[in-house]
Amino acid sequence: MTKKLLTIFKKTLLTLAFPVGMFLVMWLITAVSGVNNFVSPIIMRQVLTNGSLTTIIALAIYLQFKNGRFDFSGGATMILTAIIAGNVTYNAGGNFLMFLGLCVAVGVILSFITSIIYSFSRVPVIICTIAVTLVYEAITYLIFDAKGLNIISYDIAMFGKVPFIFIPLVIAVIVFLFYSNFTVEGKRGKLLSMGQRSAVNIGIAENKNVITCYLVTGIILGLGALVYGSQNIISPQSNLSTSSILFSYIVPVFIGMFLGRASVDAVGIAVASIGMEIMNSGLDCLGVGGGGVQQIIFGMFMLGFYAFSGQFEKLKNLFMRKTLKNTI
Amino acid sequence: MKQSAIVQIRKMNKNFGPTVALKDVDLDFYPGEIRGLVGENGSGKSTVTSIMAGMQKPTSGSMFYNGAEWKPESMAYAQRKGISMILQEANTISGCTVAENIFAGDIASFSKFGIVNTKAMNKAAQQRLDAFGLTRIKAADVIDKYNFEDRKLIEVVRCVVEETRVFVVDETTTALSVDGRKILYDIIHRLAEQGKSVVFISHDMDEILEQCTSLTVLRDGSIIGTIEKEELKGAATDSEKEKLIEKIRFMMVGREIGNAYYRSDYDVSHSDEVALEFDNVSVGPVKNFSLKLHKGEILGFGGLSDCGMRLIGRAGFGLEKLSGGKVVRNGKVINNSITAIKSGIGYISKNRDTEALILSADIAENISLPSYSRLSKFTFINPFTKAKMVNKEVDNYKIKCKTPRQAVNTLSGGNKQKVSFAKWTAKDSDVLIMDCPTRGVDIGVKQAMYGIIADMKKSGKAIILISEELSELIGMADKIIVMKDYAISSEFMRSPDLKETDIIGTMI
Amino acid sequence: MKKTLKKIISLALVAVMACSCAALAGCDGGKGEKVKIGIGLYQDQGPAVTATRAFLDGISEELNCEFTYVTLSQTDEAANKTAAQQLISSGCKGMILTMDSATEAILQECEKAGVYLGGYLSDYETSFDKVKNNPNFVGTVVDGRYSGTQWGEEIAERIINEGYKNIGMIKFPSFAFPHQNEMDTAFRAKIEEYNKTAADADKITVQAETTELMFQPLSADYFSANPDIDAIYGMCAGVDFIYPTLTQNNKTNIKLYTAGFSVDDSVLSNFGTSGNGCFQELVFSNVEAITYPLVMILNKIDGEEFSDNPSEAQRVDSSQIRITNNEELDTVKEKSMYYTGKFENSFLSASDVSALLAKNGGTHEDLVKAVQSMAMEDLEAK
Amino acid sequence: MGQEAIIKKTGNGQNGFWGLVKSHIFDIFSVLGLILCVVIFTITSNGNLWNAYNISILIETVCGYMILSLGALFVYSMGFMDVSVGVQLGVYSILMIFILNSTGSMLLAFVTVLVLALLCGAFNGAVAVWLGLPSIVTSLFLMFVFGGIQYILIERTGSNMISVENYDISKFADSKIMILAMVAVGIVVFYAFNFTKLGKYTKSIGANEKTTAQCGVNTTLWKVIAYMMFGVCVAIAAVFLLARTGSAGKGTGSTYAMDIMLCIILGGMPLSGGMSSKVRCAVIGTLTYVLLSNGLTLSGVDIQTIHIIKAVIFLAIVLLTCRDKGKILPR
Repeated sequence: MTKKLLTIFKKTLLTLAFPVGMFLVMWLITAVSGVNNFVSPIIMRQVLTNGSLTTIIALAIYLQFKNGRFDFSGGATMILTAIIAGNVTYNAGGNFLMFLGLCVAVGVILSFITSIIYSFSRVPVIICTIAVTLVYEAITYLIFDAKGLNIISYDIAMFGKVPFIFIPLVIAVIVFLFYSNFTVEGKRGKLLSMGQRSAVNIGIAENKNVITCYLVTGIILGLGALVYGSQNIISPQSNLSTSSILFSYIVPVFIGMFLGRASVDAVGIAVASIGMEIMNSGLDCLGVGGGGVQQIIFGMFMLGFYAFSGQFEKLKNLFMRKTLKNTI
Repeated sequence: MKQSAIVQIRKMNKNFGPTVALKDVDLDFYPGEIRGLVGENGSGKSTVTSIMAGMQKPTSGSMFYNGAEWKPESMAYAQRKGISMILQEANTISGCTVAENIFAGDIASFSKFGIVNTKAMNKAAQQRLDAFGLTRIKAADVIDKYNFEDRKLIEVVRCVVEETRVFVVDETTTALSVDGRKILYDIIHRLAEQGKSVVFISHDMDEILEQCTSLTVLRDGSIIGTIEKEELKGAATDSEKEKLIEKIRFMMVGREIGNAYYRSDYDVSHSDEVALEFDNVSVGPVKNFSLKLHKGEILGFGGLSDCGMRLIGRAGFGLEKLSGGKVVRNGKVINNSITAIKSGIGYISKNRDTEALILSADIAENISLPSYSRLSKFTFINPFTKAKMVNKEVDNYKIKCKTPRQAVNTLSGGNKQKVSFAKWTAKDSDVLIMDCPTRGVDIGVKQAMYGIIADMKKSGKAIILISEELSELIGMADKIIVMKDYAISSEFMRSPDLKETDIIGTMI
Repeated sequence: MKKTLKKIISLALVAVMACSCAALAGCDGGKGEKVKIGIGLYQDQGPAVTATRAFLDGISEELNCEFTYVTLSQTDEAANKTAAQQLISSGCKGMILTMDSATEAILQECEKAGVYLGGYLSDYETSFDKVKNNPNFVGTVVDGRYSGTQWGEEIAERIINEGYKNIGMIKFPSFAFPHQNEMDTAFRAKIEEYNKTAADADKITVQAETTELMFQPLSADYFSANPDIDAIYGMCAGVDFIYPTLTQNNKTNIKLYTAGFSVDDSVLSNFGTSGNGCFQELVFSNVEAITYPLVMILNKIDGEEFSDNPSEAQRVDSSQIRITNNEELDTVKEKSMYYTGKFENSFLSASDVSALLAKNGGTHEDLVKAVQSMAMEDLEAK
Repeated sequence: MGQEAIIKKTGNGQNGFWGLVKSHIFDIFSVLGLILCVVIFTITSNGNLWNAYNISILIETVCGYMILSLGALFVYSMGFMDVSVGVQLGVYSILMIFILNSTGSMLLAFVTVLVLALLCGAFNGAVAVWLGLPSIVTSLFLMFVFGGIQYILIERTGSNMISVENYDISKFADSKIMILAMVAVGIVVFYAFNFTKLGKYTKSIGANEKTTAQCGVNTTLWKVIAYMMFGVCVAIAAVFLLARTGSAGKGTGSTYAMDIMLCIILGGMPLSGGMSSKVRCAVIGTLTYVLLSNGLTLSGVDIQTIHIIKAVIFLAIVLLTCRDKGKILPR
């Protein structure tokens, strides 16, 4: 029993190493630069709010990733979901629970449409989702007088703030973990992603699995839309501009996939998101937030981390001969 | 005279586009028999069994299973109903646990309301593994921990279930070592004894004769004939067996194969010039391996699939990072495939479809890929020069195709392999390292390839022939090197008296 | 099955093409000799767009004009040039653009095609000096006043009067909005002047260094760096860039004086004394200001000229609506076209605009006066 | 991709006219799409599509896209994607203006940009291999870094954008020169893609990198060369893009990365690259893409409607040209 406890302790330590390390580094840098407002409740709250949003979106992106697909339409689905659900809730005078419900419902419906188009058109998933992205973006111009969404200062935007933001976050993590670890379709999805052809031969119905997986992604994207719409003013989108959402939230996915090996992938992503937000907030405090410098640091960090984790794998292989057998 | 058939296939046709894969096939499988299916590649043996096992649908025709009409919708369905099949290629899924692999098509049965009881699944999987005597394989482990052979056995465990009435084994044994084969043979014999029907597809004639109770030969999508139990068991002596095999081969190919199947000569002479030298090479688990390959020599490598011979082949072509020693040709150290090819070495990978060929590319492209550097004059690759070179090779190898612009994946296995030979002859390589060059190739093509290899020797090329088929090594190699546990365990020179049994002893 | 699917898709494609064809044919409408004017806005939605369209729709009949709209990019000159070219290509005789972006290149195109260009709610800061003598450039009407000094002083006066003591300063970077520097300086000067005479307890502290927003919402660490502020002078668009951060960090007790406006209830219900009372000042420019470039362009097309036509293209100020209290907000809600989106609330009727044309006897002075008499008091007087 | 799908894509050696049609069905669809666009827009724009002025602006718009997508062909045929092109173009434009304004030498400006573009190409090609990263990561990295640099450069100027002074860059915006450039790049790319090792190897790398490597091809080297080839095209395109406006700002070029991808997909090329990559994919795709925007605006379609029409047409063309009939869903 103590051994088990020890492993859990070790795993927790390894997982938390990234955000804690990031915090210490940023703290040191800000302290040296004479900025003393880095360690403050406001910053911590900002880290938690932004980190929660990042986690939810990253989970949605990662769920498709994990199932072997690169889904380009995630950002567009989220934006469109937020616009529809937010405006409907507002116009109907609904409360935050209605907003939550509608977000999930619309997210699921849009994802369902995407999955239907993909599985019946049999167009390669990137191309198919690019096309879907264009359509969803175009729809943002056609509905609600192309107003987009602006509800951040209403009560229905409650889920955008600490502590309520943890509710969609926890739901998203639970849905993610539950689907991928405990459900039949989750297991099938794992088999399909690791060996698509074999799994189909064995008799796993791929279309059904794709659709189920998209439905679950729809729930998480809906939650993402809920938080995103509660925190941001959304304007209509065009020409794949939503891909920038995808690209900026994909970095925590990369990092989280690596960190997740110490424990659970979803936790890795949450921890990576928090760590990245600590970095962003630190940069904000230093006065380089939002500008070109931040982008450059962000890019450097991503490449550095990816390179490191790549080498890490090679180092590990040196000590484990087993992989040799598999390559032949 | 005997029991009624468990599966009846009537008037089955299957077309792939314009290609006819099956023509009015009638076939019955009976309880308690081990039915061998033989035929050249593309003769339809895999097609007919895979239709029976629910992997694809027939174009026309009907099937009856236990007297009722049989229309399987998927392999999983067929397996639940009692017909299961093991495919030729690896069909386990890496990254997943053994238990997940075993119950891949059947996860739902361990679930309530869509939630999987992983514990119960692992337990059930372990019970199944234990029942097959595979206690060393642990159900909860990730399958990547096990080697190719174990994975194949895990597949067997997945396919053979309580309900299984008909069990199809499609060329599985080529992937298995002697131990693995033994486990599989035990399983099929046990099933047959329990009154179940086994269908056994193999290219290995000796294996077929040993294991099967009856035999059906297919050619070009039609049944050519059946050899019943009596005739099979009747061939007891070596010469009778030889005759029977001759007869079966004739049925398969439709013409006399003759005696010139392997090399007929026993001339082991070769030039003294060293073509390729392994100097104290250490690669992976293989330590301090030294060897000289001469011009005009065919060196055969034999052993179990994981004995290290394949690593030697890859090292010879510069594909592996050496931990010690060096591979040298003409004084040049070969440390990657580029220097290897530059100094005239060619390599035919065992993984033909994933490493040796670009399936989506046409024949011409595949043949000329290594030769572009030579074809390119001031950056210009003349399409006419290229076509000339390709046509020469296509004629030379008699590659069956309408045009060299045809994609390689439209070719049969044998013709694909001819293409991967042709690209090295087009490049004019002097050293050829062949890893299982005749794997999955039918007899007619095999014969042609042996002829080509023999000609290569005559024209002074140096050849390393890595093979899992001992008869092939005995038939072709000047010197056979047997490897065991990543080291040379014995060497045999070419001789008419060399027997497989002599070699097997040093392999295990 | 697959074949049918393919057929269905092909049919669908043809159907889509045909539908769009029909839709397009419908779009053409009656052509006649209507003068086509292209309008390039840097937003594709929002109250300003709605109001601009409503205004132009309302006057198009009377002026015998037809308006085509494109969206400009705020950052991509090449895209804007393409948009302008497509307007020319579709037969526009004049263009009114809200972005000073690739202006010289666009003017070259205009010269080639004999098309006139006017600016709208933009000071054409970067190119004005280079293009003001170009015969195809008719001038521009500025978003409010060209110089920021006056507004900076006005806000300072309000703050002094209303008794806030600790003021946060937020603006956009000066490379993008140089005139916000003037507001900043004027504001600080005024406060300093007040501090000289004020008692120590009444002295006003102003954030030492103005925070610059890189077109991203204010970050939460602003409040930890400036913990005691009770009001913010947001020279930039505070509705979108400052207010969200205030609400999210529960800092709506800080009063916000900012540029920009929103028809959104979330903003207006928190204005002045209502709601959380965070918003204290909102400012917007009237879309009717587009009359200036429009009339100038139509004159050119008509081949007419004002008797007092300026010798070079002008940069004309327009009057702005400053909302400082709830009564004024109510007036705006009731009477301003910007809020209602209805042409009937416009400052200028179709015939008013028509009368300003040179051929109908208008003068440049009248025209400038028209776009400069649309302030709050004019709205109240309406 | 499914095996059956590959057969489908590469044709199965059938004879006769219908066999030919069947094996080229995807090409035919993409060409048909283009023709349909031309016909419909000719009607809906009342012939404005063909007036001399519109032809000249079409050439001007097509030029940049065409040169870029021709260059991108080498990268996309390997199955890779470069999302950094857009910001690269932006930074190059700004740098060229700096150099032109301080030295007045176009040659110096071009060479500087060319060298940078080649370095980026080498980085994209080599670093990804050396560090064992997916190529999208290096390209994302370049996107972030160049995006940041573009921002900082413009910020430093103290203005929203900068323009070329004292140098007549508009001479490059002449239709004749643009056509000349497009044709020249087109010929070079066509030659390199079909008759040199570069084209043969990039396609093989896209189809099967392992096999290509085992055929003695230094895949790292050729990846670098392919990316550099793209770099050359990016540098050339930067000149013509700059020539259009003579100025550059924070957002200059940013849309190009995604636009090129859309062009290439519209041309009927799978993003997975390989043997079905053709020069005509880039040409037809670019023409279709530019015509769609131009034609819809000319026909007086409302801005908000243009987006949805474009999206639906894109979806329809994709459904017709990229369908995969394999047993498994294509990824």
